[in-house]
Amino acid sequence: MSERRFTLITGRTTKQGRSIHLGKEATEYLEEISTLQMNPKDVEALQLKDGEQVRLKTPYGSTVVKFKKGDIPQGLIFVAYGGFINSLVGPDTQATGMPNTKGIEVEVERYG
Amino acid sequence: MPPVTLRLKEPLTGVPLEAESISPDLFADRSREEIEALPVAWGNEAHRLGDFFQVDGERSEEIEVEGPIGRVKWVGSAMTRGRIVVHGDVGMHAGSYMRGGEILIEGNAADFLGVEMEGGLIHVKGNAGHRAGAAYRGSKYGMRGGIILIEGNVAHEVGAYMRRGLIVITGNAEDFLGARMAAGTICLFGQAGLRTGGGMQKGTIVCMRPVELLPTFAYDCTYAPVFLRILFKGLKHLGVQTPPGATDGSWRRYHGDLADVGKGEILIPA
Amino acid sequence: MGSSLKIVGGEVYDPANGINGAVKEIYVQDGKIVEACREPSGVIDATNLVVMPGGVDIHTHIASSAVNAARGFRPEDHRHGLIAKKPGIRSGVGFTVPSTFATGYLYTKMGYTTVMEAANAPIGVRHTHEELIDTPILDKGLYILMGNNEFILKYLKAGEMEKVKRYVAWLIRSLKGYGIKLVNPGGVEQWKYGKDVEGLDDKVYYFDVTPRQILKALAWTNESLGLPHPIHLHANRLGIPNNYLTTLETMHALEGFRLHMAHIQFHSYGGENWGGFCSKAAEVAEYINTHPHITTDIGQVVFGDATTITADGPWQYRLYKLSKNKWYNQDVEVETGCGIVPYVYREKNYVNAIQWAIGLELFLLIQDPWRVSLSTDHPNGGAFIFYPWVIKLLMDKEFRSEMLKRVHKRVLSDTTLPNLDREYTLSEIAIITRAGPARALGLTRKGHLGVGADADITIYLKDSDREQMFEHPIYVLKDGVVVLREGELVGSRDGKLLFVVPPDVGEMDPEFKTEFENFYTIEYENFPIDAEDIPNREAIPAGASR
Amino acid sequence: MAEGVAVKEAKELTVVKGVTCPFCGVTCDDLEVHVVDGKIKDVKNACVLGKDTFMHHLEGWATPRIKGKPATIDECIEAAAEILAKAKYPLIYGLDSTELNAQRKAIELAELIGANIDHTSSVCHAPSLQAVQTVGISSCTVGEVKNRADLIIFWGCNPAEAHPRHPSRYSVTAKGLFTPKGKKDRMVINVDVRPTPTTRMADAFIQVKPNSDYEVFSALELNRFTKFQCAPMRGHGNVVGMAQVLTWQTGYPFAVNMSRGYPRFNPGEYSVADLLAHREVDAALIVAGDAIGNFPAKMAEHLQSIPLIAIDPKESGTTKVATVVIPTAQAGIAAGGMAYRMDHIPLVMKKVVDSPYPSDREVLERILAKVSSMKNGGNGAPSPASKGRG
Repeated sequence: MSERRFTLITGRTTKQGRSIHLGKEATEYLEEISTLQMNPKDVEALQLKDGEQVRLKTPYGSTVVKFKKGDIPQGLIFVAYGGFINSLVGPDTQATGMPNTKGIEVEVERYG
Repeated sequence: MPPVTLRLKEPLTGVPLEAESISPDLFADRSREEIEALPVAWGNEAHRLGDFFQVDGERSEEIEVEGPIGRVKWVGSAMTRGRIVVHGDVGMHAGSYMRGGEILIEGNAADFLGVEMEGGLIHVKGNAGHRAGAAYRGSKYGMRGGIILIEGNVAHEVGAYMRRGLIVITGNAEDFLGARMAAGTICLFGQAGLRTGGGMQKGTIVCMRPVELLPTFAYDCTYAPVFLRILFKGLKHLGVQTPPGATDGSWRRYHGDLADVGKGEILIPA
Repeated sequence: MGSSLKIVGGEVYDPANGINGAVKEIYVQDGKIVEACREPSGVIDATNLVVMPGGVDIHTHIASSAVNAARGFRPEDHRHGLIAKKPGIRSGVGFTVPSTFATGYLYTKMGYTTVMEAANAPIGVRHTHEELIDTPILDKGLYILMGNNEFILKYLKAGEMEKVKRYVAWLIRSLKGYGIKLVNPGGVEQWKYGKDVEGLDDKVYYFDVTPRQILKALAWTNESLGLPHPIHLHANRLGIPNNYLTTLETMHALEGFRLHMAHIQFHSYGGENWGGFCSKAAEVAEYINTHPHITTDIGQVVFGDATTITADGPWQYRLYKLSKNKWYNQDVEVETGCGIVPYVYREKNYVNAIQWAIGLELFLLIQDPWRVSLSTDHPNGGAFIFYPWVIKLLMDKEFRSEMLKRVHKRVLSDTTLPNLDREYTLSEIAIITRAGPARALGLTRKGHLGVGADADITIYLKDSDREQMFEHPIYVLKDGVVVLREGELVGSRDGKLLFVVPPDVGEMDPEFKTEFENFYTIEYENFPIDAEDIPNREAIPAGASR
Repeated sequence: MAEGVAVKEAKELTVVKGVTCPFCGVTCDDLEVHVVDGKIKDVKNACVLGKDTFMHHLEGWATPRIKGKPATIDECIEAAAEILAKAKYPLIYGLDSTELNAQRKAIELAELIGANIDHTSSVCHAPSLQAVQTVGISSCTVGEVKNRADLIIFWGCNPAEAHPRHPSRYSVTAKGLFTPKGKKDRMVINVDVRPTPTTRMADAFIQVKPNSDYEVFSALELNRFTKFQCAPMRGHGNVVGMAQVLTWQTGYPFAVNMSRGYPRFNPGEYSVADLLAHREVDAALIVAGDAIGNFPAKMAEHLQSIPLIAIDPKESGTTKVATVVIPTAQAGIAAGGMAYRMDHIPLVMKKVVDSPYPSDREVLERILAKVSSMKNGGNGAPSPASKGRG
């Protein structure tokens, strides 16, 4: 299987919080916010190899990120707060003012 | 009395127009010139209604708006009588705080339709946005009376905090339909989203299709409530066709939300 | 400056100087009342008008972390009373918890020029100052909550009264406060475990001290520091049936000390339970009448919307359970707590109607107006903008009778209000709204129109409808400058912070810094507030220790 | 290091104590900043995030420019004022990483130009703020947690990474009056959809399904058994301060509209995300916050299609595309002021070094003065359906 649906979780990480002070163009920062964490079993199921990239897709857009194995339940993926997931998030706030950035359904596929 | 007709001179694309002056209460006794002079707010600028709309007719409790006016907000807000027909979409807050009369929207209604309305009828042929018939943030109660009839789909928190009145949705609803409802009735023909009736205290939500209930709702019984037959009969008068079988079937009654007062009911076909 | 003006032809009510309606000229120079000035640059013709000192509110909640929490959690409240911006006037919103600019304007529009913010957690005082800076026109002071302060409880447990004294002086000096406030002494500390104190001799967990000890210790401290205002007390058992017994016991326990009983209406209840709820205003008034060391404000209930805001956490939990309205609670480290519940007082609800009547009974039964101040405990009993309505009730027996016909009939049987014929005179109103509170506060330049007083002056149109009269002053002068004319705000200006400089009673012990940092979560050095951070201020020296 | 240099350094070392960290809502006020020759050489007591905030405050600095071309600060201020004075429905947004007086000025400017004003609370904590407006909250200051709490639940938050000193100062190992043994006096539970570094500090971990918090909360009624307090872990900088001052000046904590000359509040309409998604605003001023970098693409798109002013110490997604960029001194480091902790406690932020650029407050003050001479905001029209006393 090369394409699967996941629930995307976002949040702060230490690395993201530290590297942001180096500037938003800084390699460390960009590296951190463009890396996806995935359960090793999911990695296997998608037949992903180290160094490969994945494409995330929602009805609103898509983005390409690196992946790494992480301590995270199957079916969830995690990306640190930052510009990379912006294209996946829809504009509707359900009249709360907050776009829905937690628990978004995304399609994940191997890229390239 | 022929209606007053409003026609947008140029389509609005950016900054929204706030036009609570589009109300039968204000049009009823005014000449065309006086109607044109009614105030509207275009962003931070004060303008005249006539700057944006071609006005035809005068001194009427009936208003026809050639739409779409999806960027015109507060149409018919707080009106007490008369009738507004919008041929097309309407912007936010249409019919909010409304106390009487009727608004017919032939297109879609944006968010905050009929919020905290107290009486009258709002009929939307298309879809309605978030929080139709609900409360503005902080208010203890939403809609306090009257009827909202939506032939299309609705978004989130429709009928939330409702205190009295009736909302009928012939399409589908997104999440939190009737959340924290205090009383009143919501009748949903289509599919409900998540957390229907969450935090509900009293009131009735009728869902004509199976719905996933919160764990804090408990099953009571299966029965054929008389009031539903009366309700459906009433809907017929409003021109709403009830789905076949709905009028004579039996219903499963659940009560909740037990995390709150818990005296609300959700009815689902058995 | 150099500005001067005279007010001529007005009927002057200046009870502090024994002037009761005499037609008299008033001269103002450089913001102060003067004997006379040659060629004043302005003249206000007050012929047929009534001239009084600017109003002084001894107890109100207009600015604090708690008040701001109430604003933020009650957006529905602000759809009333919108104030649009105009040149020189900032915008704002009402209603029971108005925004800061609106607060300044609304008090001014009612002829008030000095107000006392009644409840502030020490760690939140810096916040209060920032709000007060944004509260225009008015002069302001603030009371600091101390009745549940864990340092004070700890010193009391150890019997170290001198330490209490030094600590209180340090708090007032560090925070630029005006006086000592106690709210449900001991009870708020108990609330941190979800409990309350039942009476004056209940022991507070861990500290093993009683409300009685706390009361006496702070009353003694207040006297020995010579602070201008007595301790300002929100007594135990607020709002609970039969609490009048605690109220009487509290006043008795503090005999020999000056004492200000805040919002005494909420403390004058009889009945074993809510079913038997009744008035004990007569008993409480009788005690006050025979004990001249006590001053009080009423905390009059006004029908309609209110927001209850108090440090009395356990009471607010009870009210939340009773009213089923939304509830905000914030426990504050080391010091106190805070609870907020919206509430609606209804004419036809017998408890609310009796509460309304009790307030009026107290106004009418306490004989010495100098010891009674008008308050609604804003916004607990209702918004301050309804003071004029209360004044009409006090001045107009006929109006009271009309109201008695409207409210729940149990008022007729369970209170003495229907039998009270007293009507306040204009002079008495001048006392309970300005001269009296200023005197109780020890503010020698406020509440009167004698030479040397601050030229805060309100001029009213005489109207037999006293509500109209007091709701719409014709002129308001602040520091000698006209800020309101023909009922309209004509300009804004900054008011001052009034703060007390306590006497030097010695430094805090060296180990205090360590203890402070162990209990608190901020640095000891970061706690005091630099006077320079408060741009407009006036230091009020403490008097001689008594 | 040559001996002479070391001596020189020692001579000119200034240690500023009791410094408040501007980075996150924990708002530690015990930092020691070592300054030599007007440059920050070291920071003691801070967490890694706080330390980096100070140590790297000069990296990635923005430059003043108009439409991509270098300009003086004066020219930028003039250009910004022109944009704002002309706008019919502008937006002022950001305002988390700055100090109280700058926030005050931003609100005054919003009032003057009849703008919408919103800040980062809106896109991070809007639902929780609205929950408080609906049912309230039972909460406490962090010192209560330190002194008294014997059970801590970290629910859907990750202080180990987002608020690193929260556990040691307030909630896990902190020793307080009734918790003298620190961690030993407490039970710590972590509830989340995934294990995080915070999980390692906890005695127990409860994993819930994503988006199921509502159901779990519904089933738990915490205060039925004992006294619980709940505190949102507010994030970035001085976002709480902005909510505070906006509330006391306008009555509302976020999503405020001033287009009619007085404040109105409506999340879903005047909130930044909705204003942009509906493409309603016609100009924007972003102060001390990166809107483009953090917003869903559709919203960023609209921002890029209107005149956009960015006031920020550093380059960001927003400054990259802004019409006018005005760099400023970073609040809490190169500009003093006040900040609020996550529990609404105000603290003074010190200025520890100078900056060649003016403070946010000064820039806003100057824009305000310029705009003020150009126009008066708000039309004073009556409110739609504003009702009398109910």
